[in-house]
Amino acid sequence: MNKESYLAITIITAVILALLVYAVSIGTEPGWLAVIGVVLTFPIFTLSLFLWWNASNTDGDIPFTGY
Amino acid sequence: MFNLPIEGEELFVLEFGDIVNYFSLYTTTLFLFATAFIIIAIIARPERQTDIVFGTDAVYIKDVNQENLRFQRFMAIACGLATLGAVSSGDLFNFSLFTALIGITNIGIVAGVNNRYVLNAAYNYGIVAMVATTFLFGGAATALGTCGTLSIWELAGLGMVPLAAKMFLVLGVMGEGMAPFYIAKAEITRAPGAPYVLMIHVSSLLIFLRVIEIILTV
Amino acid sequence: MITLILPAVFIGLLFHGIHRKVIARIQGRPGPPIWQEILHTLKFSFKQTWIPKTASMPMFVFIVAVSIAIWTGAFYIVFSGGSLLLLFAVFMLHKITEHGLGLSSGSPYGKFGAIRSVMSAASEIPLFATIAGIYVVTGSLMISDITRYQEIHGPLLIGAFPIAIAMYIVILSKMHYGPFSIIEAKEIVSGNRTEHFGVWRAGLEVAYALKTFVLLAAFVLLFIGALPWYLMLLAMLIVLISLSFVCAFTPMLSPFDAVALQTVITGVLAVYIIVLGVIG
Amino acid sequence: MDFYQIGLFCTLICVAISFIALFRERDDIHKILVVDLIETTGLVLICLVATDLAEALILPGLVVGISELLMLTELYIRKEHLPLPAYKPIRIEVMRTAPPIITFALVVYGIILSGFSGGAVAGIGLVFYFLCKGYEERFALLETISGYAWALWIVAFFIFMILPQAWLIAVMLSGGAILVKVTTKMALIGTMREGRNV
Repeated sequence: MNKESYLAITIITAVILALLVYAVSIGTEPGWLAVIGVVLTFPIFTLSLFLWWNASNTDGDIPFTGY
Repeated sequence: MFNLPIEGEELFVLEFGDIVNYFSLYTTTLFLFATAFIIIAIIARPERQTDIVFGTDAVYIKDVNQENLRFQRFMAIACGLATLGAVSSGDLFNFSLFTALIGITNIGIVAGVNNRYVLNAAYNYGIVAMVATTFLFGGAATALGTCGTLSIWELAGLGMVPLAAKMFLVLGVMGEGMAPFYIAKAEITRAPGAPYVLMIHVSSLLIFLRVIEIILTV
Repeated sequence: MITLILPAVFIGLLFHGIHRKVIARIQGRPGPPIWQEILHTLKFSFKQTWIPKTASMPMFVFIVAVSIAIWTGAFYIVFSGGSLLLLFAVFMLHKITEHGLGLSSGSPYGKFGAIRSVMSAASEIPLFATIAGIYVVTGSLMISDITRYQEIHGPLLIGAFPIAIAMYIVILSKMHYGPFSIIEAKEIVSGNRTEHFGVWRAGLEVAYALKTFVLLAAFVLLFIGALPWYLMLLAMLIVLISLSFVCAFTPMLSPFDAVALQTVITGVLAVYIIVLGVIG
Repeated sequence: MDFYQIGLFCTLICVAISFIALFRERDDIHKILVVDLIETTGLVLICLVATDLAEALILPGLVVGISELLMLTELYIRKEHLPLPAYKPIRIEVMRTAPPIITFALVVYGIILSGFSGGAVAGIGLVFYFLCKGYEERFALLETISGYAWALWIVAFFIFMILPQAWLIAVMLSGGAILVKVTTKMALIGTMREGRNV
């Protein structure tokens, strides 16, 4: 995936997280639904944010196995 | 759930006569986690295990048999489904059966590996798992003998199940899942095929979590 | 409460930095600045990242996401006064992610880390002893009930000291540089995290920061009681510094000794809880 | 002390004895046998309850036990690199001449009994036949028959639920189906090791 799609995912998940904050502040029922939403979106948000701003992507390599 | 301050609120109940399958916040968490790992086992590409030649800096990639990997995947999915059954069943005997099934499928995951150490460890684990079914069935049967029912729904909060039955259940689950952590699982983990081997740990830790919920509830 | 998740990550990272600083000062080194771990995480997140060719693909990434997800969940469980059993479940699921990190990469060092993590499953059992003990003493497993109990009967740290020790050992076994952290011993490079570099490592740092924060907060809530937020942070800091002292003064145990010691502790606690249950 | 507790006590003694046997045993293949013994005592614990429910629980328990035993033996064969026998292992004259008549008698008696026990009797007959005579495994055929029998069994259940008046038909249907089902399933045991799959 390229940088633009990571940015898109970051923005979408950020919007979802903001909506969930709002949902909690007005007190939606049941309460755990918002929590599940956060649990599912927060990791995606973090990783896509990092993947968006990190240096370039290249192909994989054989792992580090020895000095 | 059950008016007991143990596992959070009740989410969903599926009634089959006196056997009631229920989902609390706790069991739902376990259920979702197991489901996620089943999906990963279905879609994941298996690892290509590398190894170092001891004492040197040479590296080689282990050769894995494709057919074997396909069998491992099948067994891993079966193991995940058995775990789903174990975390969602509302009946002590069904729980025991699913747990025993997890023991069988765990062996199945590594049975195709052509490594002497892995097979030996799997064999020893198999013996422990088989012995453990005695405790599982014994626990369920003792609960049935003293209470007249196996339904966790009906037994919840009564405290009628004798301590011996609870201990039998825990011992059984430890035999099927936890104890082999020490005698064999470390060796079993050498088997190639990452998402599939991981399912062994997922299932055994989840049934351990579930049995704790059961013994605290009944 | 959802807005607290980001501060919790940063405070957790700061706690990691303080942990390193305290250990360094005890050992007579200047040590890194206390915000080093925050910089670390940012640095890792900027670094060039790829996935090893030998890795089991979706799982390699998925396991990092799971690691963050479960501790986000645990954060809410603790701060909404949820079930302690659920926290225990998260702790066990953390074990699965530890295995998964090592197994998914295909690297022999990762595999070693995963195998050590399998062996050290005994480190989870003291938490179960904690839960059973708290259930025997307070009659409830909801964290809200437990804090209410402490408002009436005084802190559990005094009332049920051995249970607090068990929880303390659980936290200790998950601290960096601790006597029980055999899965990240340097002779196996970085253990199960060897192949998770760059973004993946940054994600793991976020998860582990949340983990430290949640475990310390749970310790304070369970054994001292509900406090205003600044006193809560102070209490967590004190617990953390005591942990750093233990980590600085103890060598890393060999895998066998670590497992044996944890098993002995669990056995002693089991006896204590049975005695408590029978007499009390 | 009632009979249940006496029985429980005796069974626990049996469990203890078999455990001591397991700990003293060093040979792998003997371990399998002893473990099977322990498994059986677990079933005895269920039997002791002696209610209809307990009776219904024994069958799944037995199935799990047998499948674990099969799993363990297959693992043992793989572990020890044991080859499959290249010749017919047992050569006894009676095994060539007796099977047709004995199997015929058992199958007829099983059909007369009908239902579950009838299936078991007829199944034993077929197991004997295949063990002695069977060279060619007809897994596909047996599985097909078994599958049809299962479908009929389910149909019988639906008749019970939807048309309770027609209970006699449902009983006959389910009795016949379970007979065929159990027979074919047990017959598979007889065809397990040898012959080619047709």
